Amino acid sequence: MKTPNAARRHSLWKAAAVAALVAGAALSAALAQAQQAKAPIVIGMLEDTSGGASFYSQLTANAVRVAVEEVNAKGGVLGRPIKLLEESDGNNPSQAPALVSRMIQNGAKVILLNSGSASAVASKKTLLDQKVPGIASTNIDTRIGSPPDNDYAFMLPNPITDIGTIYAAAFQKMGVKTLAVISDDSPTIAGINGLLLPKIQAAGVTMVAQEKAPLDANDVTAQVLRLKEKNPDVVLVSSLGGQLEVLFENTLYQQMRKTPRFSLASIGNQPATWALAQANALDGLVYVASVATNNPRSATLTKLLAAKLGSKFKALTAYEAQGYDAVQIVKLAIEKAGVDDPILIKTAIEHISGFKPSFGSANFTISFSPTKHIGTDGLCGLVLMQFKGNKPEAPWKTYQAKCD
Amino acid sequence: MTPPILDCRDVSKAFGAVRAVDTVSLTVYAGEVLGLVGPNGAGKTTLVDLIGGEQRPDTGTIHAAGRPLTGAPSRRARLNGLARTFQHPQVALDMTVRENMIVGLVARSMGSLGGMLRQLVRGMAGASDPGLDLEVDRVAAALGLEAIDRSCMELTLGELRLLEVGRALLMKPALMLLDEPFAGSDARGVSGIRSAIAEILKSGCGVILVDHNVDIVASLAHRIALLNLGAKVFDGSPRECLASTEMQSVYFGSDDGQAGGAE
Amino acid sequence: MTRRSSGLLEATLTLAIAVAAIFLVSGNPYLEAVALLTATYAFISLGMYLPFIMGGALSMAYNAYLGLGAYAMALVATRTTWDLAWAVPIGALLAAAVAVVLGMATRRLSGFYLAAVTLLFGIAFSTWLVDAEALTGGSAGIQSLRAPSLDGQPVGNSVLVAITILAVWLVGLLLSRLRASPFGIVVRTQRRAAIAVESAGVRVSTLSLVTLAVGAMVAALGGSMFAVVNHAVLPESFVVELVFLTMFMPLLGGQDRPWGAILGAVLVVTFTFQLTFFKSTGSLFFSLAVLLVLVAAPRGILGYLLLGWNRLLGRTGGDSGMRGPR
Amino acid sequence: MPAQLLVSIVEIGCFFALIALSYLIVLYGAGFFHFALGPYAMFSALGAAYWLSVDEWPLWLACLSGAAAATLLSVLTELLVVRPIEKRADGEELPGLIAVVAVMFAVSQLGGWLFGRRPLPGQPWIDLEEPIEWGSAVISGQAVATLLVTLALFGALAAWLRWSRYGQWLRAVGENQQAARTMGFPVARIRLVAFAVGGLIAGVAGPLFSSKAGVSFESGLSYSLFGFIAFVIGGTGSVWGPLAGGLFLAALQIVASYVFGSPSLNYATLIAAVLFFAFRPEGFFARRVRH
Repeated sequence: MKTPNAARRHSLWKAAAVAALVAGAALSAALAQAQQAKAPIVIGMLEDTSGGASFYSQLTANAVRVAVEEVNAKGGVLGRPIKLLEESDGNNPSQAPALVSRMIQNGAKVILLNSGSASAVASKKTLLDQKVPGIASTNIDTRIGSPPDNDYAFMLPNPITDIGTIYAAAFQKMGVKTLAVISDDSPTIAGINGLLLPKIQAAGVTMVAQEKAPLDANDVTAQVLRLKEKNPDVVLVSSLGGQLEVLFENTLYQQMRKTPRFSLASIGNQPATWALAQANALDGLVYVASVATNNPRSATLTKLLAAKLGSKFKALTAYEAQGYDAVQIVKLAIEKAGVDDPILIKTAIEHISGFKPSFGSANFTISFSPTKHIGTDGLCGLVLMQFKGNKPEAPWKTYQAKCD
Repeated sequence: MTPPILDCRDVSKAFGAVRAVDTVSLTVYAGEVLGLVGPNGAGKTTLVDLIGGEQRPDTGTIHAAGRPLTGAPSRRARLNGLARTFQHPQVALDMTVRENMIVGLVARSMGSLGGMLRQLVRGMAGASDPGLDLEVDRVAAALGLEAIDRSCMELTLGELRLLEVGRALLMKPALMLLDEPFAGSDARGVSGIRSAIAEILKSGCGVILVDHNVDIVASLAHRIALLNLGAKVFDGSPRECLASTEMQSVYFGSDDGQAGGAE
Repeated sequence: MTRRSSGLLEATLTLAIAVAAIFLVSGNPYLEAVALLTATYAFISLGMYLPFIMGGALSMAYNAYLGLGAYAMALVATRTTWDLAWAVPIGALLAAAVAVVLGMATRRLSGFYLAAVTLLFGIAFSTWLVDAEALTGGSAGIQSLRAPSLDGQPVGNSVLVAITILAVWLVGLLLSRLRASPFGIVVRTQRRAAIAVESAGVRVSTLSLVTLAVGAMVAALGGSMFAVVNHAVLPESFVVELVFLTMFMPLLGGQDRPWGAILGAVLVVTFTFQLTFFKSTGSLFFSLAVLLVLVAAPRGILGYLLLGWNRLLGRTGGDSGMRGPR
Repeated sequence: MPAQLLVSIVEIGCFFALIALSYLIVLYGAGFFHFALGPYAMFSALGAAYWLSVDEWPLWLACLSGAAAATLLSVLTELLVVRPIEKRADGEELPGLIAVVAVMFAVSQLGGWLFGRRPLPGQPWIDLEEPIEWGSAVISGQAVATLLVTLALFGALAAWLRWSRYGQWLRAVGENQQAARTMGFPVARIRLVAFAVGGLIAGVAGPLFSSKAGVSFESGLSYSLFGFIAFVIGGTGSVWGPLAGGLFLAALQIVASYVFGSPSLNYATLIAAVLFFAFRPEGFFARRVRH
C-alpha cells in the first residue's frame, strides 16, 4: 500500500489536472473506506483488440462482459455491482505490465488476463509487486501458474504441457515417428513451443523440420514446401490462429494433403476464421477443443450467449467458456473473502476446489491451493476434435484423454 | 620572382563531344586580379570548377602556390588556399547571414575527422568563442553587409553574393575565385563587389574574376584572359584586350549581356 | 541578454521541469512506466535530431539502434557478471558502428532512396532479432534481467526512471548547445548548401557519418535504459513502426530546439497512452496534427512559444535558434 | 524448384507490380515519389474487407468503394499536402518526403480507426470449387484473377499513356514542370490526374491481393516499400518496367525464403535494394538516372 507521502504526491498530481488518468491506489483505498457498500467492485481485464491475439481475446472479452452483466443483474457480489475495466496491449507483452498497474491504480482488485500468454507471463511480476491476484482465463503457457513469482498468478485452462502430454500419447498410439512444425513468430507461440515440443519429443517423436512465418506473411508456400521435403508422418500447426493459420492450412492442404494435420486450440475455437479456408482445406485437421458435448453447463452457457450476443455468437468455444468461468471464480472468491481486498481475494481463490466449469467434460473440475495455481484437475478439460466440411465434426476417433 | 599562386598548364575538359575547356594555361600572382571573360558557354565556369576542384580535368596540370592540385577535391583546393564564390549562390537560406559566414571561419578546423570530433565535443561542452563573432562582424562591416543576424531569405541577390565573398574571405585564401559576381546584381550589388575586391586585395591574395561583362571586368582586372569555345584566345592588359581583334571577333554579333545567370 | 546567460536560463529551466517530472512519477508504478516509454521515445527522437532535423538526412533505422542498446543491456545482465553500467557504452558503440557501416553503404543515396533502404534495414533488423534465437532469445526475447546494484544494494525502478529522465534532459541540453555551436552551424548549412561547405574544406560525407553515429548512440542509450527498467527485452518493442512515431515528434514539438523532440514525445504518449478519450484515436490525432503542422505551422509548438517569448522580450531574431527551418 | 513457387511468385509479383505502376504514373505526372500508395492499397483492402464482413456488402460494391476511397485519398494528398508543401520547399526534396511519410502514417491510422485494428480477411474475386491442378502445382481462382486484372491494368495504362491526351502530357510534365508550365500545359490538373490514377491502381491492387492473406492497418508500410523497390528495379523507362521489377522482387523473396528459410526474405530484399539503388538506380528499363 502507499505511504501518506505518496498520497500527497497524488493530490498534487491531481491538482496538475492529469489525475483523470490515474486515481492512485492510495486514493482509491481512501475512497473505498469512505464509501458505503453500494460502491462497485472493480475488476480489470487485459485484452488484445488489435494484435495477433485479438482473434480469440475478443471472444473471451465478450463472454466476460456477458458474465459481469449477468452477475450485476442478479444483485452483484456482496450486494455491490461489478465494474469492469478494460485495457488492450495489442498482444505486446512489454506494454502489459504498465496497463496492469494502470488498472490497479484505477482500483481493480482482480485482473483477468486474456491477451496473449506472453503478456500474462510478463504481468506476473507486476501482480506480485502490487499484491493483486490475476487469473489467466484462456492463456495456456504453463509458466503463468508456475514458480517463480506466481504467488498472485492463477490459470484456468489446461496448460500447454497437458496438450503436449495428450499429443505425445496420441502420436505414440498412431505410431508416428517424425513430426514437422510450422508456427507464427509471436512471443506467445515461441513460449508455447518451448514447453510443448519437448514433451512430444520425449515420447520418441523426432522433429524433422520446424518453420516460422511472420504474423503478416502474405505467402507460406516456401515454408510449407520446406516441410514437405522432409516428408514427415504428421504436421503440427502451432499458431495464434486467425488469418495466418488459415493460410497455413490452405497451403498444407494444397501441398501435403495426405499428411495428417494437428493444431493447438486456436483455429478450432475461432469459428469466424473457418469460412476463410478453401473448400475442404480443414478436413481431417485435429485440434484441441475444451468444450465437450456431455457438459450441461456448456449447454446453458450456449443459450445465454446466443441470447445476449445474437449474430456475433457463432458457436460455444473454450474461449467464451473460460472467460465466463473466470468471472464466476472471481465472484466466488470475493464472496468467500467477504471484502474486496486483493490479498484476501487471492487467499480465497487458493481455497476454491471442485469448481464445476462450463468447459471440459461433465465430471471435470477446477481446484486451486497455495501450491497449485493451475486450476485444472486432470486432462479431461481437453477434447480432441476433428474437422469435416470445414467445421469441427466429432471427437477424434483415434485417441481421447481420460480423467485420472 | 615568387612563384604564381595559381599555375594551370594545358588544362582540358570535355563533356561528351563538347570540349568545354581546351588546353588552357593560366597564371595568377599575389595581389593580382585576373579577369576571365568570354561569351556564355565559352567555358569560364567549367575552368573555375576545374581550379576549384569541383571537377577533374581530363588532361593538364594545376599548381597552387607550387603544390600540385590537379583534380583535387574542392576540399584540398580550399586547404591549398583557394576560396571561391558561386555563380548561383550556395547559401543556406533558412539560416542567418552570420551563420553562413561562420562556416568559412570554422570549416578549416573541421577539415579532418579528428577536427570534426574536436568541434563536436567543444560544441556539446558549450564552449563559446566570441572571437568568431568579432571576426565575422569585422569582415561583414568591411563588405558593407548590415544586420547580419537576418535570415538569408531577406537578402537580395547582390547581398547573397557579398555574403559568399565574406565567407570566402573568412577562409583567409591566397587566391579567390569570383564566379559571375555581377550576374543579376543591381548597381548597389556591383559597387558592393567592387569594394569587396579592393578589400580582398588588401589581404594580399590574388583574384580570378569571371564574368561575361567585359567592361566591368576590364575596369577591375590587371590582366584579362579571353576564352572562346573553351580555348584561351587572348591574355593581356585590359586595354590591349578590349582593342584586340580576338575580342572583336569573339563578341562580334554575340549578345553582350544580361543572360549571365543562364549559363 | 547574452547567448551565455540565455544558455544558463535554458539549462536551469529545463532541469527544473525534469526534476518536477521525476517528483510527479516516482513511487507510482504506472506513471513510472509511462515516463519510461516517453523517455524512450524522446531518446529515439533526440537521436534523429542531429542527422535528420539539423542535417537533413532521413535515415530511419533507429529502431535498430534502440534495439542494439537494449539487447546489449539484456545480454550483459544475463550472460555476464559485469556491472550493468558497462552495457551502456557497449550498446552505444555497437549502434554507432552499425550506423557508420549503414551510412557508408548508403552514402550515395539521399531523400526517398535513403529513407527506403534504411527502413528496410530496420525491418531486417527486427526480423533478425526474432531469427537469431541463440543470441537474442528469438521472439520470446530475454527475460528477468538482474537489477543494477550500487555497492551491493539493488537499485529500484524509481531511481532508474529518475536517472532516465535526467539522461533525457542532459542529452537534450548537449544537443541544444551543439546546435548553436560551429559544428551545429556547419551541419545545418550543408543541408542546403553542401557544395559551399565542401569547398570550404569540410568533407560532407564524413560529417554526415559523424552525425549518424552520434544519433545512433543516443538512441542506443535509450534502449539500454528501457531494457534495464523493464527487466526484459522483446523484439516487439523494436519494430520499425516506432520510427514513424518518433520522427514526427520534433516536427510537432518544434524543430528549433531539441526540446521540441521531447515535447513531442510527451504529447504522443499523452495522446496514445494516457488520455482515455484518445485511446483508440491517439495516433490518428497525432498524425493529423503533424500534417497540420507541416502544412500550416512549420515551426512546431515550441517554435511559436519561443517566438512569442522573444516578441515579449522585444528581441528580433538575434538568436539563430529562433528562426524557422524553412 | 517446385512449380508451386512460380504460382506464388506470379501472385505476389503482380501485386508489387501494380503498386510500382502507381509509383510510375505519379512520378511521370508529378515528378514525385508517392510513398503513401501502400497505405492507400491497405485502406482500400481493409475498407473492402470491413464492408464485406461486417456490413455484408456485395463483393463488387465493397471493392469499388475501396478503390474509390483510395483515389480520393490520393487526390486529397496532392491538394492539401503535397502541393502547398512543395510550393514552399523551393526545390528541396526533404519537406515533400517528410510530408508524404506523414500521410502514410495518417492513412494507416485512419484505416485502423475506421475499420478496426484487427487484421481482416479479404475475399477471392474468382472462387473455384476445385482449384486448377497444374502439374504438381495448384492454382487458386484468385491467382488467375490477380494475373488477369494485372495484365488488363498494365495494358490499359500503356494504351492510355500512348493515345490519350492526358496520357501523353503526363510524361512531358513529370520531366520538367517549369518548362511544361511555360509551354502552357495545365500542370496542376495533370498532376491531379496522375495522383488520381495512381491512387486508383493502388486501390484496385489492395482488395485484389488481400484475399490471399488478409490485411491489417499496418500492412501499408511493406506495400509501399516493396512496391517502391520493385519500381526502382523495374526502372522508369517503360510502363512495363514495374511489371518486370515486381516479378523480379517477388521471385527473389520467394526463392530466398525457400532456400534459406523465411527470415531471409527481408535480408534478400535489403541487399537487392542496396545494390540496385547504389549501382543501377535507373533499373532495368533506363530512362534517366534519378538521385
